[in-house]
Amino acid sequence: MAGKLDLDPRVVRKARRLAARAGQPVVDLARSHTTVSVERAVLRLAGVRGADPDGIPWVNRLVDAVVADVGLEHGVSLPVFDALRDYGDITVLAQKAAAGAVRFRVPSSSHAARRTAVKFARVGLARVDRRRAERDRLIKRWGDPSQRPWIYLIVATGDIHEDIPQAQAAARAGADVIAVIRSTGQSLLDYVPEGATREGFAGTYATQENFRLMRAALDETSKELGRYVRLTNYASGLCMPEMAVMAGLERLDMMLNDSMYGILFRDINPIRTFVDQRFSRQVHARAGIIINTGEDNYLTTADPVEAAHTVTVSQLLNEFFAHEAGLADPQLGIGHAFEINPDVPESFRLELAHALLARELFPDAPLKWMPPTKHMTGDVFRGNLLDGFFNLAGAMTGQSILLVGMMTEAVVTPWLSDRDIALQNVRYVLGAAGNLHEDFVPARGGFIQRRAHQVLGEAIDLLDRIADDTLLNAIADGTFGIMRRPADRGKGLDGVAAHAGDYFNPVTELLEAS
Amino acid sequence: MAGKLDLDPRVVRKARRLAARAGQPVVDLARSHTTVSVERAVLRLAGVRGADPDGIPWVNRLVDAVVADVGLEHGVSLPVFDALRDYGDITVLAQKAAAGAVRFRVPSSSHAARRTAVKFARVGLARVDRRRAERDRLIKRWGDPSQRPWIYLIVATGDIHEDIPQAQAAARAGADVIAVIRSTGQSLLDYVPEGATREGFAGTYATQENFRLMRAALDETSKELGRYVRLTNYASGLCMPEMAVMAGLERLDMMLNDSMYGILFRDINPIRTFVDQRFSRQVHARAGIIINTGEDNYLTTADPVEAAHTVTVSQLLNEFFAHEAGLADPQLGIGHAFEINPDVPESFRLELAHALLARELFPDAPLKWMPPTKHMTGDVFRGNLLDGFFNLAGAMTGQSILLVGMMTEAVVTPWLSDRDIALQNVRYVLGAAGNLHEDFVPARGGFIQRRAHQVLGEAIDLLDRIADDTLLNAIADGTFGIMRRPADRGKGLDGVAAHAGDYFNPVTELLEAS
Amino acid sequence: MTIVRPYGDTTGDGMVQLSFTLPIPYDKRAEGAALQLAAKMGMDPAMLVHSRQMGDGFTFFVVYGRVRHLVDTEQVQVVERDFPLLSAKEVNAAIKRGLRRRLSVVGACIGTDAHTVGIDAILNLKGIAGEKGLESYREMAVLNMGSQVSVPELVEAAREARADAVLVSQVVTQRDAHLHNTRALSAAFREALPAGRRPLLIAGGPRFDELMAGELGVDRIFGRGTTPREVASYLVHAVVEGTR
Amino acid sequence: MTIVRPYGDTTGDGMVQLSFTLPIPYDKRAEGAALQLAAKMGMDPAMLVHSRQMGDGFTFFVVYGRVRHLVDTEQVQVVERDFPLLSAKEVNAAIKRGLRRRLSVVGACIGTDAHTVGIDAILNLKGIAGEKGLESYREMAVLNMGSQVSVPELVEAAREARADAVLVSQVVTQRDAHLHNTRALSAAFREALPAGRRPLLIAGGPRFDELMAGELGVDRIFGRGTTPREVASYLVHAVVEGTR
Ligand code: B12
Ligand code: B12
Ligand SMILES: Cc1ncc(COP(=O)(O)O)c(C=O)c1O
Ligand SMILES: Cc1ncc(COP(=O)(O)O)c(C=O)c1O
Repeated sequence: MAGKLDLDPRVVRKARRLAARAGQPVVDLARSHTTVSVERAVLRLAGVRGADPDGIPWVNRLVDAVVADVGLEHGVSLPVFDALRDYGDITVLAQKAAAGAVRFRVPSSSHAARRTAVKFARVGLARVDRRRAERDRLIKRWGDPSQRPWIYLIVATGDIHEDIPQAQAAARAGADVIAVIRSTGQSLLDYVPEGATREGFAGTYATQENFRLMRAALDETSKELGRYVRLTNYASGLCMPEMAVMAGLERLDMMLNDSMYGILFRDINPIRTFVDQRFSRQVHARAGIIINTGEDNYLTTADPVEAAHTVTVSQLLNEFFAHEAGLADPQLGIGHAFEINPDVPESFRLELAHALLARELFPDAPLKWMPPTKHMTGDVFRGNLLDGFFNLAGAMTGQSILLVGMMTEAVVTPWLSDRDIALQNVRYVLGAAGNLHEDFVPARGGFIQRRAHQVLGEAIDLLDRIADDTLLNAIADGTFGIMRRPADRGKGLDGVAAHAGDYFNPVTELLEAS
Repeated sequence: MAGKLDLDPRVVRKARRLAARAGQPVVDLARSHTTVSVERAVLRLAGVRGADPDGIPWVNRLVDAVVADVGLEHGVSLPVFDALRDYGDITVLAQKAAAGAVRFRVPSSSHAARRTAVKFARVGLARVDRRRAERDRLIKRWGDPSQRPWIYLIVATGDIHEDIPQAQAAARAGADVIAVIRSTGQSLLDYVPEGATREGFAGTYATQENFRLMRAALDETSKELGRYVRLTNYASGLCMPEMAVMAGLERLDMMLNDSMYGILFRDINPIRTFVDQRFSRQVHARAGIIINTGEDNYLTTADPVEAAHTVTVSQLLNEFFAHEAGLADPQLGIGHAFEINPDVPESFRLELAHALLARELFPDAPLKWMPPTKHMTGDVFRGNLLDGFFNLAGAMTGQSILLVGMMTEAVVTPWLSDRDIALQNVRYVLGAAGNLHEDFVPARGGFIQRRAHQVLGEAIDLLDRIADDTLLNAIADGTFGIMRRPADRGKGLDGVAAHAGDYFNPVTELLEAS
Repeated sequence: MTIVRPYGDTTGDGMVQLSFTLPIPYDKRAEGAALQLAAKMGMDPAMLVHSRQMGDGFTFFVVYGRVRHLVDTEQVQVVERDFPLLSAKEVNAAIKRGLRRRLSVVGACIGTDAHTVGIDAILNLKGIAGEKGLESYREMAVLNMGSQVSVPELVEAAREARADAVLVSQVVTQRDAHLHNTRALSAAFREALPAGRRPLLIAGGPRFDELMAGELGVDRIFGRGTTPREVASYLVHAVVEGTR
Repeated sequence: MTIVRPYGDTTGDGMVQLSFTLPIPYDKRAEGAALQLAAKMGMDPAMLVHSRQMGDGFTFFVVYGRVRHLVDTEQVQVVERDFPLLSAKEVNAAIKRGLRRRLSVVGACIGTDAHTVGIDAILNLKGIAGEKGLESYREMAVLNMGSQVSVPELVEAAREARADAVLVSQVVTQRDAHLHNTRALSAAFREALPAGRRPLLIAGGPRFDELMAGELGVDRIFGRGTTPREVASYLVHAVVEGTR
């Protein structure tokens, strides 16, 4: 695939260098701060389970209690594992703490607490490791999809018990990856709901139990089909780190996880997001999970032609942050989308140029290719046509993961029949023209090459400016998705703290040691 | 466009040589026979108009009377123009003849009759010439479509007065060419109905008055749009030569006119067809009309992959016959179609190979590209998608005339909204990907080149066999469209006669002199 | 289960999609008119999700919404196959045993219809969907007259061939051509031959309503996706076993 | 003309297209069930042109056919624009003249809805379809609170800003989220403020039924394709001219 655009390797190296320069201050920030959700994630890994009768998880109650007593800046691990000596069971400790029966302190001699914390964290990570090994085993047994791109389908009934049969039906009809969309409100909840749920709006709550139920159902179907069907959810929103842990514990295979989506589209505080982000990616790295970044979203608010280079910039940043957090290239489901107004002249060739640029910039990443949404209308006949051209662009540019577009995009969350029509569309395009990339050779110096070079050039200019002026300022200025998000605003800021000198986090320590 | 397939010019020349060898005996046959319809066509050019109270045209009554008296083998011109001396007006003569009041003879000294006949024929051809000049003038004034391919739409209500507003609406919505489909029964009528008609089945009767009405309506719309909108009908069936004359007289711009369609799909006698064919093409040549050949039809009865080479053979034969009849390359709307089962692996690339082969074999012909019909089903969503890929293949291979496919192909003759959806489809594809051919470079020795070479090779083998065994035998054997049509069977054979030594046809004489 | 509703993405949601054109230009009132039609069709609530004016005086609409109607699967009327599906061998054996002569079949596209692919699929050797056509049955004598056969020609041929069954295909349906032609067929046979000597009349084509056989005066109608074996089995049932 | 019918290709033909899924596996009976539904919707004749089983227990159908229903365009109910469409200049002048202070507007996506593109199109400078948003009107003071704003927050902000009008957007409609949220909004404002001091309540989004304003307790609903000028003109009409 590589080489169709004649990209100059020196220019590409320069782009990466600039991305690193722009990203490093944010990494430094992330390394020197913690958040309530990072701490809760640690406790989840350490084995705290369940929720109080109001549905508030014990991890939340426990972290709140610790913070109330000693603040967040030391991390909760030392206070908690120090206190654990007197309780034995960590969930029991959480319950007592919630009842106000525990007083936490930062132990002055922290050796014992550290040792216990590391032991618990090790046990948690060992569970994650086992699930990863299990995934490898099952893929070996049942096999990977026979074709690229993998076919990625969304399920979104709001009810896990309706989702399961729909997901199974979709897998039987050809889906390689199932994503269960979350309920609209969840990303702003500062806790993770518990148990099996049936009442989401336009999506189903992400809970550990729902993860487990769906993974088990898909294992059944994978076995039946002789093909390992992957499961995706979202490590996004205020509980991003905890979602990452839950995904690792329940053998999810991919997670939507973007460095800026929460900032831009959920108005979550930038610092909160970057801190949560780094931790969640470290966990994903360990769990062997493929992340999906969210550059597609920018193109729903910004113009996909004008703002094409912001996608490239964001991809390079996402890559830098991912590498820094320990993710390997095959785990980088870098996102981009087919969102150009179909009335724009040469729109399809522009899409090809953009998609090919991503392909050639990230040759080893399993790129995720997102379908048209913004310019889908209630004209479902036209919608199915546009989705066909999206599928074709994906095949012609060697995309890795194809999120299947629905003709009813502008109307409803997908119906059963929409999914079937969409899969027929994909099957036709891949079967009839899946190898057309062999005959697709953009002319040297022609429209497609010129456009790709232009976008890369604009991306480098922008990265240059960001590197000088800081990424946080760029975000505040509306650089991405034309959303302005200052670093001192947004949700969840009160759950962030700079590390004290004695900050301790056994999970980070283990993850960074490995 | 040329050169993408690396065709060897020597091989192409060989194919043409073989086509000439296979076609020549049929030309000889056509030159030495006449038919009732050829004779009626001469009389129409000479000015016979109107029909008897039962709707049987006076040309039919006149030819029948002549044939009854002296047979067909001399042609009707000498007997008619001999008798005309006594009547003056040729339509009056026809009416008298119908009433049994005229006795025809073959004049022994035919000088005077010949001169009159030639004079009348000249007047008729002068009218055709004037319509051609008028077309040239109007195209100059209003302009040609701004894009290739031209967009060709079908109208088929059965009622000329419903057809007209639908055709005008289609032209306003972007159609460059309007074809009025004929009623199902018409091709087997051995006369042309008269007047404006409202009662066709799945098509509207082709009458001179309907031609006139529609051309006038489209002139109005052309003026309004500042773009000359072309009109198409059928020179096909038992009255093919007369249709050609009517088209010339009423300034139609294109005519469906295939050398074998009537034989294969209407079970019309092969000799009748070839004789009618040659005459009608000579008239088209004079009238500056673009013919559309019908190779698309073979693929509805035969398998489009297995029988691909029969399309190529037929195209080469159609070209040979057309050149022989005096048509120039820009008048050869050679037909082919996107009919491969969409479930066949690589079907789209096969279509590209076939379409490109036609394009490169006939670089100067305005190729007519026909949409999927056989594998269209009641699944209209999928249908619109398939039509989109058809449009794309047309754009990628530089087709000249695009017959727009309808999502309801398998359901109904097109609805107003079907046409609108189909035109939106075309507009999207041409706007978004109309220039994709620049980036479409089949790999040397790759799938597409190999397939095109294979089809051409099979075509040459088949032409070789036909040249040895005769085209008439090939047709009898079911070579084309797997329809077996022996030369001594089929409709209309009784209207054919071998020329007597004194056969005379003033129109042929003038056309062959020019 | 006997009562069901349309299904969008949740059991019982009743969701359907509808599209149509109204002969009025686009404006708010036209949208209201479209919703009125949807309401009359039983959609409630109906969402108008797309409207597009075409030319001067027409607007195309797409509507999504819930219908109130229930579907009772027990009330469904269909022409169920009321005869056993036989193998070619069984068909031949039954004819040999039952008739002691070959079963004579005459087929054609009548009227101005020239769509022979369907009837050829039933009659010709080649067949369809992996099944060979009736010509391949040793115990059948098949005459396929091709397309655009007039009814009188067909009656004549049937008489000559002493046809046990006459099979006609009708694909063009515009202005109900298929119904007119089929009625003309049955009337002609009724007129030409006494009841006892009349061949079985079978019509086929993709847009027929199989329930209309009686109304059209034929013995049986076969629709979309018919295979030769079904027809052969029916012939045994109706001609050989005389159960028509 | 007041009575019209759907139009396929001939005036009065009544033709429509319909598609839906039934929760039953494919067989002849399922086809009959699909036709039963089409008949209940008033299609006669109905042609079943496509059926496809999905998974074990569902079948998708496409039906074409004629509906008997007539559409009476005079009976159509729509929310017609009952106020003049003003230019930005006229809007500013009318506010200046009528209120003698800036007109205060507070906008938000309420509930868990985070689709801000629609409300931004109305409020932000950038606007939509070539029209600038309300922020560009000199005589308006606009506070756009963004997405996922809770109703109590919004009430508080409206009180503080002495809002003349509160504009909320609702794009997610699954399980009628937009209706619930809008009802919650109007209830909260009714509770928090006496009738005289209550701001004008305006809801907007692509899937609202504009006729439901009364039922939902808001003053006006704007649907698909609304432009800022329409909203500004309405504000003048309802707030400045006090005609709400
Ligand atoms: C192939 C085709 C042609 C070919 C026909 C070649 C041939 N020798 O048959 C050609 C190119 C010649 C042609 C021409 C025309 N066609 Co045409 N054609 C089609 C097409 C693409 C496919 C039909 C087909 O072959 N189907 C495959 C066969 C196997 O299916 P089937 O016919 O349904 O048969 C099965 C069953 O129905 C059943 N069956 C059928 N007959 C019988 C009989 C018996 C006794 C039994 C037991 C069973 C049975 O068993 C069969 C096997 O399962 C359809 C569109 C489509 N995709 O359906 C249009 C279509 C049928 N054609 C149409 C038209 C209008 C025409 C023309 C009139 C256009 C014109 N004015 O020029 C012409 C003229 C034809 C004429 N005089 O009849 C329309 C009919 C519209 C309508 N509903 O009235 C269609 C639907 C296209 C359209 N949307 O406009 N056509
Ligand atoms: C862009 C978009 C997004 C963006 C939103 C970015 C942003 N900042 O707004 C992103 C990517 C973030 C997003 C996310 C999601 N989305 Co979204 N999204 C869309 C999309 C593609 C376009 C919407 C849009 O921007 N339209 C353009 C604007 C200008 O039009 P408009 O909103 O109709 O506004 C006009 C009028 O309605 C009116 N108007 C609107 N509001 C108001 C208010 C007032 C006061 C007035 C006067 C007028 C007015 O005026 C506007 C201008 O004309 C639609 C699909 C589609 N093509 O419609 C899906 C869609 C709306 N999304 C949907 C869903 C389900 C989601 C998610 C919940 C998915 C998930 N579970 O992850 C998430 C979460 C969002 C959440 N919490 O709400 C569904 C909703 C289904 C339903 N009917 O319930 C849709 C329909 C897609 C689908 N078929 O599934 N989405
Ligand atoms: C990276 C990312 N996270 C999350 C989401 C979904 O939103 P939320 O998790 O806020 O519901 C998306 C949108 O599809 C996304 O791209
Ligand atoms: C060359 C040619 N003639 C005629 C027709 C139409 O058939 P008829 O003129 O017999 O109605 C076709 C089919 O579209 C055709 O391709």
